[in-house]
Amino acid sequence: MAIITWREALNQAMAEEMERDENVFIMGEEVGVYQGAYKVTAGLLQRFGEKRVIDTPIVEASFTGIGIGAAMVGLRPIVEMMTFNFSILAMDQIFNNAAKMRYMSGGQFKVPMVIRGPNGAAHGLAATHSQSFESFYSHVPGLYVIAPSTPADAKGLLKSAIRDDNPVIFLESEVMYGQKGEVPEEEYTIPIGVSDVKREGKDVTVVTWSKMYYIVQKAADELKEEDIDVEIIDPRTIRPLDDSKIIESVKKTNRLVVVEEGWPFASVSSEIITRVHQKAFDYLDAPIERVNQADVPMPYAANLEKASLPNVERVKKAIKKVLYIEE
Amino acid sequence: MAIITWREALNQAMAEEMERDENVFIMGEEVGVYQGAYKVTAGLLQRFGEKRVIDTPIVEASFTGIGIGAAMVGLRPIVEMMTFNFSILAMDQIFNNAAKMRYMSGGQFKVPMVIRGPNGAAHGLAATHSQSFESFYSHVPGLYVIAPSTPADAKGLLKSAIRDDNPVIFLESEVMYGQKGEVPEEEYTIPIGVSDVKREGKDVTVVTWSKMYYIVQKAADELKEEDIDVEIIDPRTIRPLDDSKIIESVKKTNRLVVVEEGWPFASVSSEIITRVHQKAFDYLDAPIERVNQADVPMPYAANLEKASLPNVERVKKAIKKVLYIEE
Amino acid sequence: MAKSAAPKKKQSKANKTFDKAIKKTLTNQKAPLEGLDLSEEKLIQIYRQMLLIRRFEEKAAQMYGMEKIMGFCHLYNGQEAVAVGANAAMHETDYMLTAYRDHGHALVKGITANEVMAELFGKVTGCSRGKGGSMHLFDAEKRMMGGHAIVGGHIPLAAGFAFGSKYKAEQDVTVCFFGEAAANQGVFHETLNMAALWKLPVVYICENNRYGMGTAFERAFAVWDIYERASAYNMPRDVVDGMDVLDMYRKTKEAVDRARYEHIPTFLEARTYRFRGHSMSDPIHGHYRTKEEVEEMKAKDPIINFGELLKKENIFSEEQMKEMDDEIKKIVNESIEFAEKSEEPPLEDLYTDVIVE
Amino acid sequence: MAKSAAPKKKQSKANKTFDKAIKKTLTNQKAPLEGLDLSEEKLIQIYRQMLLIRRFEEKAAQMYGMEKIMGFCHLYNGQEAVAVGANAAMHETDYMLTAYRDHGHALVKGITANEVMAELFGKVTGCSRGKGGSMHLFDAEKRMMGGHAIVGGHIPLAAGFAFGSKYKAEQDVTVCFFGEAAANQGVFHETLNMAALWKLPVVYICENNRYGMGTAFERAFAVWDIYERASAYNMPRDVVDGMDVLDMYRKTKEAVDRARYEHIPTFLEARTYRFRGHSMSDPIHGHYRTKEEVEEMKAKDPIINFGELLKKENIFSEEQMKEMDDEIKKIVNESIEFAEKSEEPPLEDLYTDVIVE
Ligand SMILES: Cc1ncc(C[n+]2csc(CCOP(=O)(O)OP(=O)(O)O)c2C)c(N)n1
Ligand SMILES: Cc1ncc(C[n+]2csc(CCOP(=O)(O)OP(=O)(O)O)c2C)c(N)n1
Ligand SMILES: [Mg+2]
Ligand SMILES: [Mg+2]
Repeated sequence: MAIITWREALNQAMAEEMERDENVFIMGEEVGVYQGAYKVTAGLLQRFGEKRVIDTPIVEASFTGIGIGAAMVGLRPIVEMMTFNFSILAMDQIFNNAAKMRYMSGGQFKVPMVIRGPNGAAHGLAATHSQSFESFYSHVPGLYVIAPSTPADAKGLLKSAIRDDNPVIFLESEVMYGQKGEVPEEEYTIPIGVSDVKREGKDVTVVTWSKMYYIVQKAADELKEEDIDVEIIDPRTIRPLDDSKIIESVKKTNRLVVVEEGWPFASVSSEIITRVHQKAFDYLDAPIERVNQADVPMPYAANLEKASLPNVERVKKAIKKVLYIEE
Repeated sequence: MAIITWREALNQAMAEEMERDENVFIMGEEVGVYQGAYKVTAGLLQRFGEKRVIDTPIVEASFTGIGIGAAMVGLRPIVEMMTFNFSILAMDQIFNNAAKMRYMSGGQFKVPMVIRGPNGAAHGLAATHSQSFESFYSHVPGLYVIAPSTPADAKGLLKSAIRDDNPVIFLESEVMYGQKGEVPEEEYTIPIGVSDVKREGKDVTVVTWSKMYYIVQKAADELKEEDIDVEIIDPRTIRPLDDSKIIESVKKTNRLVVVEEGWPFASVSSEIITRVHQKAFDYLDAPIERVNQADVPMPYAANLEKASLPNVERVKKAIKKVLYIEE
Repeated sequence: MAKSAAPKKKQSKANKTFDKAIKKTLTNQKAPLEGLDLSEEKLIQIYRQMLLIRRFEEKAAQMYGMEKIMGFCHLYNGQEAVAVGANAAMHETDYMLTAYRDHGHALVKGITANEVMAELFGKVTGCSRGKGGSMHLFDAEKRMMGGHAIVGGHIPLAAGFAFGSKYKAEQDVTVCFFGEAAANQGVFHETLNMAALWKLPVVYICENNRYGMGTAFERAFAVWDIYERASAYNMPRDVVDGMDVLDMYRKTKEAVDRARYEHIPTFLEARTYRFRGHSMSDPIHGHYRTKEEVEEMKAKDPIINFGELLKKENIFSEEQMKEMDDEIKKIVNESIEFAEKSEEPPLEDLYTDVIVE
Repeated sequence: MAKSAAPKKKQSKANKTFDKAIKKTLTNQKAPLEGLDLSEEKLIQIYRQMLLIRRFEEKAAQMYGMEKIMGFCHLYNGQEAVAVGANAAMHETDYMLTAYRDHGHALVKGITANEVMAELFGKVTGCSRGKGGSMHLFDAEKRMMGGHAIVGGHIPLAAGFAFGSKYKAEQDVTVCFFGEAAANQGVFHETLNMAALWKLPVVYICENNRYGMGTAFERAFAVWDIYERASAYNMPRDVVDGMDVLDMYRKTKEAVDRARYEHIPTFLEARTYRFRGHSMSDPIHGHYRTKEEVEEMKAKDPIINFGELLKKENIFSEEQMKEMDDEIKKIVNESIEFAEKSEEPPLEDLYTDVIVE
């Protein structure tokens, strides 16, 4: 296995799929000449040329729509959102044209397309630039939503997403791009919609994804020293949500904490809690806890931003709460 | 008490508030000359003139942003969305400029503004025109989301919304506009963020809002004949969600069903279930059930549309399920 | 206190602008067929297509009244020359898409009356299997790419199809229709710039029927010659008499050729008129336009006028027309029967077509 | 196989377009102060404001390097004449707003260096109480209406402020700045049409610094004379030398007066240049522009050139300039001290200002 960064893993996934299928192309702001705002597309313009690595004006609605149209006539666009904060301008295109097109046309069209880019907060970007979008996108039938945590998952899932015939929202993170991990040298894919037990444990289950995964791992490491044994389930795909391993785990540990970067109200954590409540009702020994971003727009000041986001302390506290451990 | 329609109740609320405060004005597509796409603003142009009842081009992003700007400098706009389906084009304005403005500016600005119009499905409008938006809007801190069920609540809450200093999303429904109900003759308002026990009962609690309320009432009437006594709680305001009466009711009935018009995933029903699970964990005798729109885009065909939406049968079934009544 | 709702003066000025450009555009008034590369057969087909649309829409109106058709239903009466004239200039493999006022476009692109009517009835035999309805008519094989109900929302899709054609080095052109009100939406602007910048083989046809619902264009546009908007994108542009099917054909042909062979997009503004209300729930005159205006425009009926021309030129006789009309009425009546008899979609269909498994 | 990334030919053609309009715009080259209604005092103030911005930004860059400032930090070096010249034409009660490259605008609109620096440091004494940061600078009292970080998203807000002024019959004008790349966003189009249609007292100033991040304007625009876009809305328009503070003043004054007294909006394109990278994480040259180009433009430094003029006209001496520079450096250094010493927002602030209770 090679040890590479998230950024490299994504770059490899795209390059391999572009090599494999000439209908795959990349479009977005600064993906070409500039080599990507976060360098995720570095080298691709040089390798695949201007026909397939396309810089766009700053018009998220329009270039997303163009991608959808291109997908409807047989191409496989990868549309990069410089960050998902800007995808808010493309929501009509994503919901009405990408997600609903197949249904409205009675199954005549498919929209094989990936919309990818960083999601959620980085550091010091404040309210307009720090929003988490998985709750919005996973609310809408017709979309797939993928939010991996490790470079290996990212690569395997991005390759699957590019090959998939559905519109896929693929969520990354600025602060994860430099994160390293083991990635197989040989060609592989990871199926969409299969969750993963990232750490086995017997005392409590924690469900988390994307960059919160690293916080939860840290919390689990620390709790290990206190003899608390945490099981971590990473759904990897938010929609469709494979809750089978979550339910199985809760049936074993009888306790659950959900850790989500975004706001709590009507969120992915609400959905997971609802499902576990319904499907493992008799197995829960404590109310499920969740750790989310504070229910406020993201502040700029470093101390407030830090207080706003889930962190190791808050995760540990929630875990202890479901274990009824007083401190 | 007068018996008037929802449409008249809204019209009265706006006219009274425009009379009361000359900074209140209405803006939107077809609100003036055409008298409103659904005639909710009928007569207002004639009464208040072109300065205060303003027809716009079909540019949801821009006129919503203009409304926000006007609100920031002291006016009180009522922005009508012909239907909330079109508000998807204004989401950047609503989230970034309306919801976050106060926070980002450290409390220097307020955005006293109402964005109102029909939400959810009418009849035969298919996928692009039948979406429920409360799950999106209530996810975002900085917004209020109101979704009343009766004409009296609609009038009292719309008046409060217009006087409130926060941006308010006010959700109505084409199919409710003709719905009649008793409305006080004298001036009144209803506070934002206070839920209402719409029907007392002892066997099971149902939480519902907006037009699903009528379906739940019907189901409750029918179940009465089977000696099942349903308590109905209408939160009226989705955000902030006053869950106190819901919790209280569940502590009494020990059973809960949530009926929501929109899709289930990461929705308002997920949120309500999460909260009740957490706050009334020891009181629940059965897993909470929910009834939502089928998790698919809205189909056109009448039979499919009907099968897609919550209906009396599905509500009764869910109620019986939490009561462990087999049929 | 309240000012009058209808700004009369402005309107009459706007009407003049509207008419002037149309007059300017009518080139061969005296010999309209001169220099046209259309066979008599093709001319008759064009007449037939317009008539089919008219008769279809009349029937649809009736069926809506009988509650066989649900939801919104936007009729094309009066605007037939736009879609038919443009289509005559297109190849069969070219892509077409439009907004929610789409029955005419669907029919001229080759979807049968049966399939369109069945869709309006919400039957599984409809062109969108009963899932789309009036506003969302599709036929992937015929390259009828919709039927789109969010005003302006399909404009980028059109550029996407054109992008696809160019990427794959296929010579298909995309022709995208939309109402004049859509030209105010942001994606119009974003996309026209991109289409020009990237030299996409697409033709945008703005059907200016003077009203977006109840809003006269002069109350929504700071510049009334909408086709001039394309100057902001350095895109060839023209105004077309949308009541004259031959003018539509001519100008679209130029544009389609330019797109196909030179990858230059074009923006056409077709000045036309809708004879009916905005949708079936909107009265024909309403508060926003006068009966006189409607009558005046009805005198420019594109079907009657083109029929007169064919008669004058001895291409098609009164009698033949009558025969054709009977035949078309039969087709339309049969479409009702077909739609009536067709099955509703099976209930399992509720859950299919959400994703590709 | 891969084509060259930088389309050289196109760029040199675009550069010519860029320069030509600037040359055209420089009217009184020989006697730049002739006919100007600016007192010597005011001229010196203008110089001072530009210098303050320059020194402030230099310090901000340094502080960013020291990680005192977080997130994105977009500097205004090179573009000072745009905000300063425009502001000189505004009343104090006029509204100003811009995008995320907003330090200069905030300073010239009267927010103190202390408050801006404290905001960049995320301190409670900052102009947005530490909650907004570099991209979201506000001062309601000074009518500095932001600091907006979604490209183009503030353009409708500006029309809203202007709408408010007109509604309340107040004579305030709104001046809204944005980068040239924002002129491609949909809301630009939607709003300019509305502003013209409704005759709103607003002036839009597009700061064309040739690049939107790494994208040269000629790679994003089908028409390179961006100011001509306003013709699609029948809006008065002009191109301004954004490196010449007096040209900025003159043209903005005309526009502001027209807005204030006639309710006619204007669109100005100021041709300017940013001397630094797009944001602090972007190198000065990068892959997308050449060192030569940057050097060439630096020769047009708006502060140096205006300083030369003041010297030549005997308004301000070399010595006075030096003195002023020292004073400004002191102010900026003090702002660092102020920001350093200020408190972080109390943790309770996390939950305040979400809604009005
Ligand atoms: C984004 C959006 N806003 C509003 C509507 C509601 N609506 C449907 S049609 C229409 C008028 C459109 O007029 P125009 O584009 O001129 O087309 P026409 O109906 O005249 O063919 C409106 C406002 C919509 N469908 N989509
Ligand atoms: C809607 C949106 N898309 C993308 C971005 C990311 N972004 C920030 S600045 C910028 C370039 C803008 O260029 P321009 O408008 O010319 O302003 P300049 O930076 O040159 O002052 C981009 C792409 C954003 N903030 N908002
Ligand atoms: Mg129209
Ligand atoms: Mg720029």
